[in-house]
Amino acid sequence: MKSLLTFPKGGIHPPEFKTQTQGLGIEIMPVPDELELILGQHIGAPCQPTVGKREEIGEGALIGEVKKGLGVPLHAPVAGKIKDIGNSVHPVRVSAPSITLTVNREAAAVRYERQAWQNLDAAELLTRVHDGGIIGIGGAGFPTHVKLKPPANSPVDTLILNGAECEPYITADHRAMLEYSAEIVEGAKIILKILGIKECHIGIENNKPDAILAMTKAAEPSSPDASVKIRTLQVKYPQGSEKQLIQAITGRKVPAMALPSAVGVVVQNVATAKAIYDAVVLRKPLYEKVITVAGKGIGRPANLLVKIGTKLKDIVDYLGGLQPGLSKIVFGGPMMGFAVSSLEVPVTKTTSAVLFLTKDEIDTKPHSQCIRCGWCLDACPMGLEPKEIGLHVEAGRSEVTEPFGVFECFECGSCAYVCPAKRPLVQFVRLAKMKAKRPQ
Amino acid sequence: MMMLVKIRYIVLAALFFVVAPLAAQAEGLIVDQTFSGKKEITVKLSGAVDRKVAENVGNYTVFEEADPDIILALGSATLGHDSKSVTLQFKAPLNTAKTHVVTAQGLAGIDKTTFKVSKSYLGYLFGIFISALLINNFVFTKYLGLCVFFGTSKKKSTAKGMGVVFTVVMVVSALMSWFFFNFILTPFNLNFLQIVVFIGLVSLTVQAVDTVLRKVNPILFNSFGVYLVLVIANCVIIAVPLILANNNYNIFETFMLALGAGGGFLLALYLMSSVSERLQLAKIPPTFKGLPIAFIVAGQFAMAFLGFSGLQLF
Amino acid sequence: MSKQQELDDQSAAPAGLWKVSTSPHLKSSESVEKIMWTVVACLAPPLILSVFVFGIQTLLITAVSVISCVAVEWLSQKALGRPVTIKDGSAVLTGMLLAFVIPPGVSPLLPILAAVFAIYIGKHLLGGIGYNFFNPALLGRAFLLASFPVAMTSAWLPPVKNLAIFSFLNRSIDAVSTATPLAVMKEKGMVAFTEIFGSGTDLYTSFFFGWRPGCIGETSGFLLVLGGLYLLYRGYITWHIPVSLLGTIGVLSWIFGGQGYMTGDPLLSLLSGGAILGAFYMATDYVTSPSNKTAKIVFAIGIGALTVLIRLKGGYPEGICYAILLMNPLSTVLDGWFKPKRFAPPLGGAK
Amino acid sequence: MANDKSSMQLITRGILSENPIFKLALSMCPAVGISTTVMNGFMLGIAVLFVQVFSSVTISTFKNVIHPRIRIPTYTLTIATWVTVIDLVLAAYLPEAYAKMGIFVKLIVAFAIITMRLEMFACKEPVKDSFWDGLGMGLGFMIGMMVIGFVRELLGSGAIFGFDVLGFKPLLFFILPSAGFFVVGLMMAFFNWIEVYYKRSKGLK
Amino acid sequence: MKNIITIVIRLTVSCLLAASIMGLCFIFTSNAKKHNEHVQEQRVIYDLLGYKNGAKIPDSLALHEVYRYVISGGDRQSIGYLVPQGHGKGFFFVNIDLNGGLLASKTVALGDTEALDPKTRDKAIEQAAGPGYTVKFADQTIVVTNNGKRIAYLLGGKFQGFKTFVNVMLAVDPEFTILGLAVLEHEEDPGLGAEIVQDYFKNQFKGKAFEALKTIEVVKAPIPTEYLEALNGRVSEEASGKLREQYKDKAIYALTGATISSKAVAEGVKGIVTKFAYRLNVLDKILQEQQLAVSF
Repeated sequence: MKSLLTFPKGGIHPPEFKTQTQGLGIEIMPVPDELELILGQHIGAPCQPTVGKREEIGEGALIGEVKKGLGVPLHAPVAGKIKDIGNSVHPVRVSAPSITLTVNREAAAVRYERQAWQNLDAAELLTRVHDGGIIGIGGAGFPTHVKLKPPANSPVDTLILNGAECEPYITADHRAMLEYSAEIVEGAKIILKILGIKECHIGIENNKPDAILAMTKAAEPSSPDASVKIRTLQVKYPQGSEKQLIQAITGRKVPAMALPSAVGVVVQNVATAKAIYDAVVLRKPLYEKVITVAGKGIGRPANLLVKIGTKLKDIVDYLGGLQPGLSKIVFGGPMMGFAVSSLEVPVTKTTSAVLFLTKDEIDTKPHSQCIRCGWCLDACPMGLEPKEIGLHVEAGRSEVTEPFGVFECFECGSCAYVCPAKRPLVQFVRLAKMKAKRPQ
Repeated sequence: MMMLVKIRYIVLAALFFVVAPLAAQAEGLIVDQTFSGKKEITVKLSGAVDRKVAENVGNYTVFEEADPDIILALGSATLGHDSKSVTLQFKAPLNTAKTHVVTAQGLAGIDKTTFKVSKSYLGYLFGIFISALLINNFVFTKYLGLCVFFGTSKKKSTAKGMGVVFTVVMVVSALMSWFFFNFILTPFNLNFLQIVVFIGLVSLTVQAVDTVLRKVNPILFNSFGVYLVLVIANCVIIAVPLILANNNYNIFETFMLALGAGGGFLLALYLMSSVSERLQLAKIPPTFKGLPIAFIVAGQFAMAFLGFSGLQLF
Repeated sequence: MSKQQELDDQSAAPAGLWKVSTSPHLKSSESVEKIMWTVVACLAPPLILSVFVFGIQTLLITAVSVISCVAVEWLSQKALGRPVTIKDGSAVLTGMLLAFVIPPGVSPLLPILAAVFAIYIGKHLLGGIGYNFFNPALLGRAFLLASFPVAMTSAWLPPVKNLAIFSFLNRSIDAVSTATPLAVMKEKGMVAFTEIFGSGTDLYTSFFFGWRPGCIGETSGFLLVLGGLYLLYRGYITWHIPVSLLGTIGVLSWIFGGQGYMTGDPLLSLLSGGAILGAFYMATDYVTSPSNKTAKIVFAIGIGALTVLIRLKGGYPEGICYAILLMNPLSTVLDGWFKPKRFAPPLGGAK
Repeated sequence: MANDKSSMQLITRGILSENPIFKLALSMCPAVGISTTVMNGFMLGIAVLFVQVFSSVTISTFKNVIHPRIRIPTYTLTIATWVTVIDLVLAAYLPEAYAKMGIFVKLIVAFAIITMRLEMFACKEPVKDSFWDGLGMGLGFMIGMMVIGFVRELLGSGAIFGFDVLGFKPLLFFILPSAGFFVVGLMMAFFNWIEVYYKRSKGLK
Repeated sequence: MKNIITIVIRLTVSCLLAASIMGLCFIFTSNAKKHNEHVQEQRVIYDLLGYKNGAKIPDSLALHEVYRYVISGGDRQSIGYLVPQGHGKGFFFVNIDLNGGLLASKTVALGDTEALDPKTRDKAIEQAAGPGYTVKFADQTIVVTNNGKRIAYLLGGKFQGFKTFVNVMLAVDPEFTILGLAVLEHEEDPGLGAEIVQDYFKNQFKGKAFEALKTIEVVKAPIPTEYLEALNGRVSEEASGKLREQYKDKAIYALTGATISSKAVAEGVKGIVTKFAYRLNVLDKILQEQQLAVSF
């Protein structure tokens, strides 16, 4: 038996909590009366609205675009009327510019037809990706068309699709791989064509055997031009982090402060591949996505296909309301997601899950002083020294934390997870990143 | 990098002083002679000898060098299996701190072979070094040089620079002081001028190191020059000549003492600096901030160094 | 409570009710308290055994030591205006360890003084848990050894006979005191040692199971090893320190411990002088040992070498206490020398 | 500036606000090393007082003829001379006390406090003020040493000035050298605390 | 240039000034120093002889210093003694070979105070030993007489303690029974080995006869209370004498926690006395044979 792929250093094994939703099929959530579309959903410059107040628009219509700088356009998820262009509650930033859309329930749903893409050239495909408003919807929100145009000095030879989904609770990608296997594989092939390369690996953690099976079938390994390979990964957090995934699959190490393209690799989430398929083959822009709603704090956990801009309160209403004992609402996974304080927050392109965690699911103990057990050193997949960063930040000496590797930290939270003193190490790192001087 | 070169020279110099007396050992019938136990002397010979002669107790006389009239009572003499080593067993425990003189008659046909048995001189020298470095560490057990110790032990780099400069100045000034003490002060009965002469020599050394460094290696000077000023007004450096004058050390012993003292100072500074880097992160009660806490930490170090007390290496 | 009710009746949930903190929201079930109390629990069996070996006196000394440590911790934290954390068990652990390294026959006043020194001066003045440089229990012992050299080197009790565990109470210690095996060996030599403690397998088994004079912590090697193995199993300590420490002591004692080279008795050196307690419970103290694995090995080798040096050439028969104290401040230095290996150096090579 | 300072002020400054041991933290070596008894502290205090006063007066007297370029060597020479004198005197007349103080009498030559007073005060001020300043600093040092010696002797050997007051030795630890660090550290903190407390109570008024 | 000259001149002047101050001080104090050291030594001696705290010292009491030298030259070694002839009468130099046979005896004209100075004394011995021989001072013994009758010997000695050397002075009577022990210098641990200076340890040696001393042992046991009281001088002279008699053949009780130091002292004392007894025997025989009129 072949030993499973993984990265060698660090990592943790948090409980998975996936049973709640992993058996539930993707459920299409009815469109609520009102959507709140945040203009800056991606990394880069936020969109400028291209529509006016009280304007009537159709489903998939362009409502915002980026004229200057890095970014992708924003589309209307449904037909409706622009109610307002103002500010909305934002999950991370407290508030952000947004467009409020009142749904027009009379309008007929748009039907998308499959179009041949094999004859198009890479540039055209790339334009379609851009026009579809595709960003890395695994969580980072980096505009995909930029990622698919790697710098000339570092040629890319491998594409990796990330189906690891190592965060506890989340099963959205798992379900997507089961239900959209063919689309994902086709999306991968589109990306391969854009990049002009032949090799694609889809990494999936061992705890999703059905997804591995489905994807392997879709990849048609027996066909002569099989370029997409399914790789089974060991269950370990943070397996889904770019650098760790690349090391697990290719054995290459992405240098500190560098992008995967430095070692000739492009990484995309499986959900992004599906979105690329939609944008290129169906010419359907990215305006809806699969999210996992789980936790003991919600009436009915589910994998939902929701429109971008759906507010949390609508989801809560749809899924049976909040449950007693709810203590924390987390956007994203429990390891790297962020807690929100309001149900007014809308779903964005990068939302992969909304977790309603009760008291017994999270740790609410106050933190104590560092006892230098060094467990965080063992847990850190990057080989950093979280304890030193924490101690320095606590002493008000954030400026000198660079030697301990603050800027290499991608905030996976492994250190804080294992810390017996329950120290908020990730928060310390974030503080340090603000104060310390970045090397060049 | 420069410091590495310097350290290498120091090590080479130390090696020279250690090896030189070794090479001076005479060759002959007796290859090696040591105290092998509390009541035992073992002699290794270059060739096989007659068992009958070698095992006759009457053929040996052994006494302490200072007491030639007191012959020590021998219990037995045993020749090893290869006939090349003799073990002398005594009736009473020997005072291994003293040099013993052994005279053997008729061994290997030689009428009379006389040799001295003492604890290895190298070991003794090394003992002085270790003593000054650890057992009687100048900072933690002799409480010297505290001002500089507390002043410059905040950063590791400073501590290292300071320690190295100290060691160099200490060795040079100690050797010079030894020379002055033995060839000028003692013969002319001017011992009461000790203090003036020693402090003058220290200042001179500092000035010389300053000038030489400035010319020869400006880079090194830039990194270490600042510490030179601090060296003069420091008791640790003047203490070394005073101690050697007190104990009548010879030049090798002086060198070892100075090297050990300097090394010990470097060690103490380095330890303290690494600790105080950590201390700066701690929440110290406000009244203890700064020197008081440094003193308490130094006290804890001194307690740990009590572990070395009574250590006798050779 | 009110939060709960509001959630219950499903009214519009106002903002700010839920905990908002940074990721990760999931944390492991380990905690400082759990670790400390587990170690304390591992130390309980040897303590219970010691009652049968030396009498009820040991329990008394341990109780005094633990209570005074906790009390001093409470007082220091109150006095310094810090949150009181006596529940986390670290003071209890210090008290236990302190009692384990002092002779069982000393006056109960001694552990109280040591507690003040160890907890207040050794720990809280330096910033509390996590900021001390020296193992507080050993610092307390060093303080006692310096202050009461006679009591600390002579108040050893011989094992009691016929389970007469109350026999040493109300008796002057002078009348019953004896010497530890290593002290006998150091002062009188191997012959006297064999005379008193026997030799061969009998010797090893009686040492391993605790039937000989010594401090509580050094008598029962067996139970201490068991506790240590449990800590290893739980992942609270790693093998690096105990294995390399005991290995170093064994090897060096074998090479230098006897009359000639390579004739020492490694097993005896490990079973006596608190080597096991030091290796599993003292040297592995998180705060005062390095965090990095390589650094841990170097640290432990250093302790082992110093222990053998002090035992054979130094002024104390046991040695491991001072060896650990001497290496403790070096853990910071070692952590600086042996940094964890980074995932990958930045482009253009390592800095 | 110093003209309006009375002799009393100069003395009290040395003893209290600029105490060489607790406030300026200079010349700590003997404070840790030999402060095991009040007597030792007193003896070394006397020696330092002597050297300080005589050096201050000497330098102040000759301040106009000392060439600024050889200022420091002159100070060193002056101090070394007076240290030699006190060293010889103590060795001759008080051999027992001298033996206890060991090398530290000779080491007065390297005390930063003396050089500092010469550089900062004696080389600028009139002879009379320098005398009082030296006296104050010397007394401050002596009192500091004696206070530390008092604590250590009382706790370490249960005696004061060699007279057994407690009848037993409470904590032998305190006559051990390493305790010197603790006592000095704790006392510094204690004086800091008094200062803070004093300032606070004043502020409240 | 002018600057330099002024600096040099002023520096020279100040150096000269400093040197003269120190020189003067040295001259004034050196004699006092010698005197005080001598007084100190005398005090230890009389303390050991039992004249404590300024008790009146009888005029008939006299101290005679005998110096021992190791003389080596060629392939021969011998022991040279400098024995006083009497107050102001100079010394005898007695050269004895290693087997106790006389090699030479000469008179050496050396003043009493001159003999105190090591350098002058060494020179005189060198002359007496003859050319080609090197001399090395070994030790010094004081013979105490009362009305011309020997009552005690004072022996100095240095031996290895637990840490460094222990320097002691011993008083023994003509039968080599120990009269007293004084610890002059030591570096033992405070509270442990340093207790060797305490009366309750030192006084245990008092009254130990030569024969008992030869096989002396150190035991690890608490000192019986009444003996302890006696050792500490808390009982009457009579009672303590009785106890001393009672314990005179017993072992030395070790200091608690400092067995090694205690043993070192016992062994050291034993070594000093046995060596001295042997040598005195040899010297006395020669003195008698040669009928040298020494002062004691």
